[in-house]
Amino acid sequence: MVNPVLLLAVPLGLAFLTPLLAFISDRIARYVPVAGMLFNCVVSVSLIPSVLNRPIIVQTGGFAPPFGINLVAGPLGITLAAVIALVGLAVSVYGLAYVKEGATVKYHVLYLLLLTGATGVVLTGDIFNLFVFYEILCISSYALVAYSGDKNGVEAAVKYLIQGSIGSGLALIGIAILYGVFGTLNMADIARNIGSTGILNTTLFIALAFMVAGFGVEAAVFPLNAWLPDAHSSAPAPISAILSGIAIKVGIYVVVRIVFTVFGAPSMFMLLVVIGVVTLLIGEMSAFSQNNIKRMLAYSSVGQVGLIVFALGMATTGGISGGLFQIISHALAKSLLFLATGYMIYRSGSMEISSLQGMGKRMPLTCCAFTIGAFSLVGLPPFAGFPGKFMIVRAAIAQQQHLFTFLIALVLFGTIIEACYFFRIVQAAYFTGPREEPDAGKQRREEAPLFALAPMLGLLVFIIALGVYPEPVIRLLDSCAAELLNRFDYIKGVLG
Amino acid sequence: MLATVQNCMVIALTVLMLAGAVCACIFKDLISAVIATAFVSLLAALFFFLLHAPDVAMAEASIGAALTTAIFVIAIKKTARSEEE
Amino acid sequence: MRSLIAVILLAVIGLGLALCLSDMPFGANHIATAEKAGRHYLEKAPQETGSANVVTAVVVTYRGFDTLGEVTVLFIAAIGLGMVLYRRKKQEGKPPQPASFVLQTGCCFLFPLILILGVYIFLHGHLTPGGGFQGGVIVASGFLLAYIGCADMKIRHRWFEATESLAGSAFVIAGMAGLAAGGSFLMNFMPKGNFNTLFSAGIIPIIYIAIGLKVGAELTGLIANLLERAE
Amino acid sequence: MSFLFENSYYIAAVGLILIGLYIMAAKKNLIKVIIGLSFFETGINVLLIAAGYIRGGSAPIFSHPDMQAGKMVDPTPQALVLTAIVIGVAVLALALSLAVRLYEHHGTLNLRKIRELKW
Repeated sequence: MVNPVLLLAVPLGLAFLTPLLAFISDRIARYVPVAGMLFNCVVSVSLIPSVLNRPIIVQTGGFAPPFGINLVAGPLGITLAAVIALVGLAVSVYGLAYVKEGATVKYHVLYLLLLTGATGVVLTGDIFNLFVFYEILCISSYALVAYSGDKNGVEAAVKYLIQGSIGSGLALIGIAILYGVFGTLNMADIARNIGSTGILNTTLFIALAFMVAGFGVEAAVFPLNAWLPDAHSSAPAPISAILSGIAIKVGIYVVVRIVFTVFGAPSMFMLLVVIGVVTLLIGEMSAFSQNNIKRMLAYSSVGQVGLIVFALGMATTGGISGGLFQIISHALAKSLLFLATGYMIYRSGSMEISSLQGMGKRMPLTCCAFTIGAFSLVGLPPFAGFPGKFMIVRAAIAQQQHLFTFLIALVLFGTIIEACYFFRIVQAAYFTGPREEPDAGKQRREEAPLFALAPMLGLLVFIIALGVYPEPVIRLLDSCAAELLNRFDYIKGVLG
Repeated sequence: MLATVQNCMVIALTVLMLAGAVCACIFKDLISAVIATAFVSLLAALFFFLLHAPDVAMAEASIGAALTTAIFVIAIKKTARSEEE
Repeated sequence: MRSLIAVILLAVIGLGLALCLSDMPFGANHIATAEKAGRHYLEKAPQETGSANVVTAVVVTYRGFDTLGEVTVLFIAAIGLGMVLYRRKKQEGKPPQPASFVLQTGCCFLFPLILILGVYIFLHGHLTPGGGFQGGVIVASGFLLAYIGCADMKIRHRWFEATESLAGSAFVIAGMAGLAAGGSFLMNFMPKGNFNTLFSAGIIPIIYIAIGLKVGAELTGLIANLLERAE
Repeated sequence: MSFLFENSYYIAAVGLILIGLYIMAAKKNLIKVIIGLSFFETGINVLLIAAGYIRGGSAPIFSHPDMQAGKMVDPTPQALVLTAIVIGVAVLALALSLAVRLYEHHGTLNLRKIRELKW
């Protein structure tokens, strides 16, 4: 069996070596993220069967958990690591074709480090180590948003950096309070000290509030998401795909891990549900009113975050595994959408939705990928979005409370809005003729290059496979939900 | 007696530190504001030393008071010196 | 309006902090029992790691994984800064006015001394206060001085990038060696040597040398990138 | 008075955090905002170290053979703060490089003016 620490050590080592490789040839350096993510993909998928039996606790430095930093490779961590590696692999292949100008080697190094940070966050079992990996993720994304160096990119990066740093500072205050109270940083040890009463005293409640507010910035839940539309729409296409597909999910993971495992605070669940629905409605309505396609996709991510937080806040097995399924399907579909949009914008030269008219003829394959991604996001069968939404609706109805019936009605209303704006684009791409400029050079088929089409096709295959045959993944996610709901198993697993 | 003197000194340092921070807030000239920032960092390093954290005091003195100030000054040289611009 | 909201938010944050701090009185012995991590480090670090400086022991071995992450953050900052300030064609700015003779001589005289101080600090990280980061920053400040003061000083980016890359890889490889030696990642697998002497504490000095070189090279490159950006 | 004696480190830390956040919220100039960020981070660091202090403790370094582990301050917050300081300087450097780039595009660092230029 492979040691899960390699999921972090190998990409880090590769990233450190890349500048040396670039002395030999820039071409080799470009393939480093592909190699790193391929390795992570293979290792994390191969670890899934063994972590389903019992989580693997990895020590670092040779010290037992409360004293040394440990990694917890449980079902949830490894599943998310596999999703990160999979989407990261697809997007890194896309990046080979898309990223042509500028400091390409630096781009690839930062890209690999961003994904390593994300993997570290989902695997670590120490709260300060989580903070450090979270910072790796955040700082590399601040820099990558400004990659193109144009006006909007730099301004969005500044906005993102300021709000993100306030968030991580608040989270650090929360960690400091926790350390001051308990004298330990291990998440399982803190959870054991907090105990199971479910009632937090003032100090702990304030610490929880600081940490949720701090990490919530990356999760982009409602009052904290002012940075998101700018950052996601001004970044280069592969980075938008990763930010929407991976970075937000990592933020949600952190919030959920802290609320469920570390604090075990049932009083927060209802808050999560309400925040989720509000975020969903605000995101979908803002998306509906956008004319810029990337901004529209960014706001749609806000809406999907709301849906996921709503599902996770239900705190039942069905709700959590539905929310996790939605995390996976949204990661696949939204990154597919951003990748497809990248070349559509590149060819049409504009981000306006109206400029996409006739794209269905100019770039049939890319448009087809976009359409399927959109269908999956809306939740049409037989694509991956359908089982996720279906599970969430079923879990909400199973609560048998009028409140949840009302909320799920709001969620479905949000989905209808989502369907409206996605169909507007699909209609523009396929069913309106090209604009009144019969310029022969502009009308010929200009498909995206092979290196960009291949990852889109790969993501497409996964979306359809998950939609047609979701059972194995649902079974995996059920044990992830069990890991989140039974914090005593987690504590016992780590501390023995 | 000695303890009281030390306590008074710490209070005086606290007042100085917060005053430095307020100065950095109200100075219109950015270079002055950055110097005030360096002063606050230096006092923070002194605090770390008084709290028996020499490693951190060293890091704060070399990073906060020296290097950060240099980076700030270089960046201000490349941009505008006055806050109003 | 905007500042009113800000003040209300600040009041809430301040109140929350004050409430929390009243729960942890200043100077109380919060690590009195043996199962607390801090107490464990103080009691066991000399035997388990061989380092006289407990903070170094915590930074490099007990929480070595954090340190790897921290080095990565600095690496990201250096690379990200280079990327943000990248421009396709190198523009030749007008050559800077040379400093006065006194300043030049002083800088060139101080430069090697500062370098030696930096190297001393990261070599003795396990014995005295200081370590890789502090030493690395001092080395970088030496280069900053030389760069500003000595007009003929040119920073060769390739050398610094190579140092940075090699030192970072050395850190990861030292970690992997612990894994290969049958233990866990970043394990202190080397003999501990005589307590409180230079050649002791196993891999701690090696890792601190790597960190010192890496931090020095990164910060120097970072400053050079900022300075060389033509106005 | 004894309240001040007891808590002056905490007061300094909380004061720095609040002043830093105030600067970040109220100031328009980007460099000022970054200065606020650095205060915020310094305040958090002082808070952490103050929380790790134990009355009557010495620095956690065994420089003499007769030093006792029982009379030392907590080393963990010091290790955390070392990490936090380095992360802080990384964020600061990146923020300042973005500021330089922003100035090249807009000719100003006034965030409100930049927002107006855009719309």
